[in-house]
Amino acid sequence: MSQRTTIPFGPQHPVFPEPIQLRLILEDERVVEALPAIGYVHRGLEKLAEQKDFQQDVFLIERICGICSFMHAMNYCQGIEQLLGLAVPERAKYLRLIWAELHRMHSHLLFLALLADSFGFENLFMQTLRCREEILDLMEITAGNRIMLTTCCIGGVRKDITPDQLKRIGTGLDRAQASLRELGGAFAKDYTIQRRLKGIGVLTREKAHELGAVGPVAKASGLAMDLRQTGYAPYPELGFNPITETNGDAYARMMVRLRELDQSAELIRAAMGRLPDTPLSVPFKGNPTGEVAARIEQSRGELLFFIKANGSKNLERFRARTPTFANLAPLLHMLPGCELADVPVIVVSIDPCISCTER
Amino acid sequence: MSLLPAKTVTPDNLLHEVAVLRQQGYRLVTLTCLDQGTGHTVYYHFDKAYQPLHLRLEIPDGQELCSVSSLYPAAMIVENEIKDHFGVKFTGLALDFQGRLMLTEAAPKTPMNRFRRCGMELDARQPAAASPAAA
Amino acid sequence: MSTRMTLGLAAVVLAPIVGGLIRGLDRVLTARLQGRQGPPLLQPFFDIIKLFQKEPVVVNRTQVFYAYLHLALIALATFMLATGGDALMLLFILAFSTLALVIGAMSVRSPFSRIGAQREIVMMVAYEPILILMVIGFYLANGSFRLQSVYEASRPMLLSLPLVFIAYLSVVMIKFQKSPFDLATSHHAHQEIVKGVTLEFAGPYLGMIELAHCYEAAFFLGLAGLFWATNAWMAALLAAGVFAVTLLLDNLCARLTTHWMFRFMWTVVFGLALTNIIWLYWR
Amino acid sequence: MLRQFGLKKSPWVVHFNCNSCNGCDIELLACLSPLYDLERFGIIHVGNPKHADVLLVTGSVNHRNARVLKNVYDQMPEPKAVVAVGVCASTGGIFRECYNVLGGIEEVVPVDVFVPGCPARPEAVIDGIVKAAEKLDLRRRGQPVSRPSLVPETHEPSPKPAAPPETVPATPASPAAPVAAPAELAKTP
Amino acid sequence: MSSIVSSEAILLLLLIAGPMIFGAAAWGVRTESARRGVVLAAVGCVVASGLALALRGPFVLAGARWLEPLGGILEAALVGVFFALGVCRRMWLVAAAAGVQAGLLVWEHFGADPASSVAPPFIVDPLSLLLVLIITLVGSVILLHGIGYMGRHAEHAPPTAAQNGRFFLVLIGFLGLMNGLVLADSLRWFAVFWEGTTLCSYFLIGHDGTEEAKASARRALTLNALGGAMLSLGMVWDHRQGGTGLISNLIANPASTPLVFLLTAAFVKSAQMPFQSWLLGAMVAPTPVSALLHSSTMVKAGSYLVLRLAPAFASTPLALVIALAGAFTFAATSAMAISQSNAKKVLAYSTIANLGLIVACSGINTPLAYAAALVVLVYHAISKALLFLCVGTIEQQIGSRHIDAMGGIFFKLPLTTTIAALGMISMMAPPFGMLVGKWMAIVSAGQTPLVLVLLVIGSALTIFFWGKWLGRIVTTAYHEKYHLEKIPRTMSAALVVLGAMVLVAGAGVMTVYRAWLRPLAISTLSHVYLQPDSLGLLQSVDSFMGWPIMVTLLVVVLAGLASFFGLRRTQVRLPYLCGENVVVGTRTFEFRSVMDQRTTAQVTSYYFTHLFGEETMTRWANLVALLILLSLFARVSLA
Repeated sequence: MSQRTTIPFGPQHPVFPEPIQLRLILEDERVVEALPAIGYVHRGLEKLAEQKDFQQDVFLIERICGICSFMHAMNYCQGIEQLLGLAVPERAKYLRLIWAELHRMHSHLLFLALLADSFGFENLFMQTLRCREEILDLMEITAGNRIMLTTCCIGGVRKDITPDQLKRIGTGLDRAQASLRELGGAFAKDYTIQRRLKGIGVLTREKAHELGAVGPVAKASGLAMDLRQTGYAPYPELGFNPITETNGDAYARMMVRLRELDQSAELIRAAMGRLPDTPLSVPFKGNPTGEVAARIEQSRGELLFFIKANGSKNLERFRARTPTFANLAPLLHMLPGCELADVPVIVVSIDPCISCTER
Repeated sequence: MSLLPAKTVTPDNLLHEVAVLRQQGYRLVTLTCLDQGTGHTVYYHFDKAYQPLHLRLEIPDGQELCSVSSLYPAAMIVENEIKDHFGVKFTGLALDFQGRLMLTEAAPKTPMNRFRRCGMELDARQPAAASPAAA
Repeated sequence: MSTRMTLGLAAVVLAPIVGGLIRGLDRVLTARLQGRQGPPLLQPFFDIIKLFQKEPVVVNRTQVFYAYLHLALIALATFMLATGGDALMLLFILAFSTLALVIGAMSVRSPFSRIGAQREIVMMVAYEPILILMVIGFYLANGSFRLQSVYEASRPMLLSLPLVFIAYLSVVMIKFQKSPFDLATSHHAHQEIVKGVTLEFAGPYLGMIELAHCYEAAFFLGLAGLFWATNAWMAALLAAGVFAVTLLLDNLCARLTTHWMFRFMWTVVFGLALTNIIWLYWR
Repeated sequence: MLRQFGLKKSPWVVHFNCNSCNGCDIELLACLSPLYDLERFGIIHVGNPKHADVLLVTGSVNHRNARVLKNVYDQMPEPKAVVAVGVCASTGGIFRECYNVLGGIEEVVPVDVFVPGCPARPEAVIDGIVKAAEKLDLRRRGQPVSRPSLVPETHEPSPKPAAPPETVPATPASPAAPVAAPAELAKTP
Repeated sequence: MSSIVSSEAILLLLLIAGPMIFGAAAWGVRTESARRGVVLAAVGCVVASGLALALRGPFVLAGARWLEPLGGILEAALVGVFFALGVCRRMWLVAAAAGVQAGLLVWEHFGADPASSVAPPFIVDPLSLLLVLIITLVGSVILLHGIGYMGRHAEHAPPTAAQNGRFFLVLIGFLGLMNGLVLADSLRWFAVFWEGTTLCSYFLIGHDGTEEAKASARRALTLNALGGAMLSLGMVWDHRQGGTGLISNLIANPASTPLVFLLTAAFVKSAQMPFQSWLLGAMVAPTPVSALLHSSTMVKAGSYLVLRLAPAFASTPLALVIALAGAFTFAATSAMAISQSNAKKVLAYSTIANLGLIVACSGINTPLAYAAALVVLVYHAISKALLFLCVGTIEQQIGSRHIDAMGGIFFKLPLTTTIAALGMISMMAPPFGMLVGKWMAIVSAGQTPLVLVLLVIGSALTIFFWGKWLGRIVTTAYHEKYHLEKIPRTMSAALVVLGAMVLVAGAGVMTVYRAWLRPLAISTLSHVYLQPDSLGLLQSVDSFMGWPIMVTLLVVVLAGLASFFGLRRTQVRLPYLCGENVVVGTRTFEFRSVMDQRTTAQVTSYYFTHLFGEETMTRWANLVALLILLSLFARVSLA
């Protein structure tokens, strides 16, 4: 009889909001091997996107993942716009930025809440979710839905943000940032949290690069890699610079997101201050043709859509490589050697979105 | 139709080209597979300092493709996915999921193929709950 | 004898009611600390009533014995606490009660239940010495191992055993499964081993365990009251203080790991209790 | 007298995410938040089917997770209820035509309450659980409990797998329930 | 008068020589069935004689004068055997020890004052009677089990194994030696029996003839020969200081130097740290040997000597060191047991720990502690013999001693497993004797803080290894079929008898204590009894009532049985495996995993090898134990 413990971790497991299975092999409580079994959320969305009209696809692709839905739609629209050769009006670019950053904020707050849950800090979980409701309110006010905004369309945006709503966004951000300051203090300085996060799930800079880590996971390992610098939206104009940490552990990954929250709020404020007065969208005719690899910095990192269109209203191929897909390999690298109690912390620390990963 | 600006490679020099890119500090973003009817096109997307670089590779049906997971371990997952979705076989996979990464036994086989409905003869509406009992 | 018997039986009947109220209060106050409305005060009773209405579902039939054993022994311990029995024997019965649950959890081959059970054993090993040292402290202060002597003592125990009392606080934290010690099971199962020890107990058997938790709540707060047994009000105040501290710490801490807990208990807490005991010897 | 407090006042919930895009999941998490506070109805999110009374399912069923959903449902002790949260769980939603999607969770487990919405709002989710809890109590008292169905009557029911011997036979429910009777559906505000 | 004397002499002869005769008969007969008959007869005779002695009650039998020189001759012969063994098998330490002993014998013979030589009496007092009862009752049950066990053992034993005949010769004869050891008052005869048990142990450990068995046997012989030399040294020293060579005399007029030598010998025999290695190695022997020699009787010889000498060192500076040595062994070996995965080694460590507890209690030297030591002595013998027999039975059935391999044996061996679980519960839970003993020990250690802390740590650690093991063996799951186990009737009879003994003796622990052990303790330590502290504690323990626990357990069993049979088949469901159970058949612990493969979920026990690793811990603990032992010698000057 072997001296090793074999347990299934998931798919139905309370610390994972989404179904994924890790087959863990342990010695006492130390993980020696972790293998993932995925496919519990695989729908076949890429195929469906080929069967539907490319304009309908905006709604479908928004539902790749509910947490960062707007950014999926935005990336898809940008890809199609590139194929059609459309120049999106400036105001639409700014509005997209505002919604995208709101989405990033609610996603990061959700991450913080889930992280607090994974190390068993119920109070912090509750307070973070409360703070997140502020952001959700802002999205509901501006778009009419808390999660699925559906405001992005090919050629621009579908809906404007009125001056009243802008004011409301300002006060909402104030409130969110105020409670974020308190929460941030707790997250960053609490002894028990540091105990659970520091030195856990370390990913060195070299390994992060080799395994293709993206987003906050890469940034926490010291790789200053953020596609917002490439200027697909007016980020450079607003003085955007990526946030990095150096330690590469779960704590660093949390700190990156914590700091990005403030950064996003500031980006939204700056964008609101410079909102140009142009039409919301440009009309277009015809169907797209050609191949494009569109990329965007989603809240979890680099999102890549490969779109191949052939001039008909159906796409020939739609392929999504979501950030969690890229972060799976680093995750599997981090798990062996940790304690069983740290498994949820490490898994949550990459902010996994299995729905994205499996489409 | 404007194709993605990409360098064309062959299955023979693929590993060499990828090794060169790895040497130059490129990051493997992902692989994309397209069904061309009689074969598959596989794109290898790379990135270095926000500059994308793509490799295009054509393989006829039935030919096995060498896995790049020896150079980029993370490629293992996407290669398994392509195996699931298109039936393209890879040699030298660090971990071969045997076509069961995303799909299970009751699911249609190689559903992403565009021109061939390989395995699609299976009824997609068949209840899956029956399948574990049958196993 | 007969009055003590009545007292003991009254405690057995009343303890779950008091314990249930304590647990209800715990949940309400926790919710308020988190800015929520929280459940009704009587929620633990609703839960238990519901659990007894559910279908009994087990993984194996022998499991039922352990649920009964767990409940019966904790009731017996409460009985002994009220009648002022031997304090050490009380602890052994308490340990046996926990052990019954552990063995019940081990007796199913459900992985999370087993891991939880083994963690529970580690926790027992971590807190048992503290409890025994506490009783030794009672003995050194009173010259008897019987709890009766604590009730009849002229001087509150707290004055002789301040450090032991602090050590006892962490034992209560462990027994109530509060952060940072909620390792083997927890009410809100958001943890790596799901519900740990109680995972495979369902329906009425889970109800029994919940009832036993009510006993435990009353028992351990009652034990805390012993540190000031000379005055009923002070005892109640002390128990309330212990309750408040567990509540606060639960809301201020993340869950830590088993290894941390073991090291902490066997160094810091054990050291505290031991210092107090040595001081009592030299006094 | 005390019996009536049981099931109605303390429905414990287990959540299984089938094929959801996370939209409904995060709204479920929002239900736990101080703003919506599930616990004020005595509802606890237990992670374990053995302790649960209500199974919340988000997302449609696919080939791989159908067996998991069935297992989770089978492991719950009677009386139990199932709440389908969101359009995907109800009918398959936007993903209905995907090759790996079997449809709504009705294909695998009997559903007691459908909560519409894409995603379903937290208020609607809470309402759904409370409605399910009322059904639980009725079921305990042995009263007939109607089960709504979104499957049209013309639709040929998919062949359900034969129940394994250890499965408890489902509590009798009137099969001819009105299709998606409005009263049975929690409405989105 | 003479008839009475002779009847008592016959009784003692029956007790001491009877088993040896039966052993010789078992050796002599040709067929296995005849041997079985002889062993059964031996069992009957041993039990009858033990009970007869108990009925007769305490007495002193003055021996004849010729017994003393006979003892000298026997001892010389034994020393000669040791020397020969040492030389032939190249165990130089044994040879050296035998040489020293021989020298001492010669020196004593020529230097002794012939007038001081007395007729060696045999004493039947409550303490020796207690030991005789343990030896005869528990020992004979083990013999009974041994019949079935050795019948099967022959099938799997290596070809190098010795004959079953020789095995039973030594095993049965050993009972006689042991009886003699506890009844003899003369140090000379005590030493003869003492060396005899060492020799028996050597043959029995080496029975299987494998390299490991041989090495373990050599280690046991080496250490015990050194212990024997210590015994001789103490004996001669006593003689030189004008002692009469009688144990009772030594107790009445204690002299610390011989006392310390005798105690060291006792420590070796009862495998106290740092001498524990021989007992651990002895676990390679067939299970009846482990049960008889290394748990319930031979190792008890050491504890018996300590208990016998307790009045001599009570309230001397030696007492504290002895208590400390025992308590340290208790705590350290309890910790080491946690990291063990070999079931017999866990039992061995637990045995050493409990012997340590007995030694510690003897050192605390209050009547309550002494009574605690007696309680542990009695109940440990029963429970541990039971556990060894169970493990032996299990090992023969499943072919492994690994704790983790014992998951689910409930299906295959329901009877053995139930009894084993009972044995484990009796080792750690109220109201069984072991826990009562531990409880008394902690109560009585209240005034010796260092000992107390060690006892507290040890008893907490005890829960760990028993708990995890108990949980493992009672594991059952899901509609698997229970098999009726097929084990020889002698084995199941032995298990049932011992199980019943555990239950009955467990229920009556307070009765036994009040009726027998407490008076014995008080009379032994009458000079410390009068201190008010010990008086109060004694009373506190006296008022303990076991019946509420018994009533509770009874209620639980009844309610549990009602529920057990009340559960419907459909209410037994699959375990929680995150929803990925394989639902087909009874393979309930399998889940679907990577690539939809079936994988078995399993959880091994925690061993905490990084905290309680055997090697590092042994090194440090031996060092500490050695220091404690040296300080025992250092204290001689104080005494």
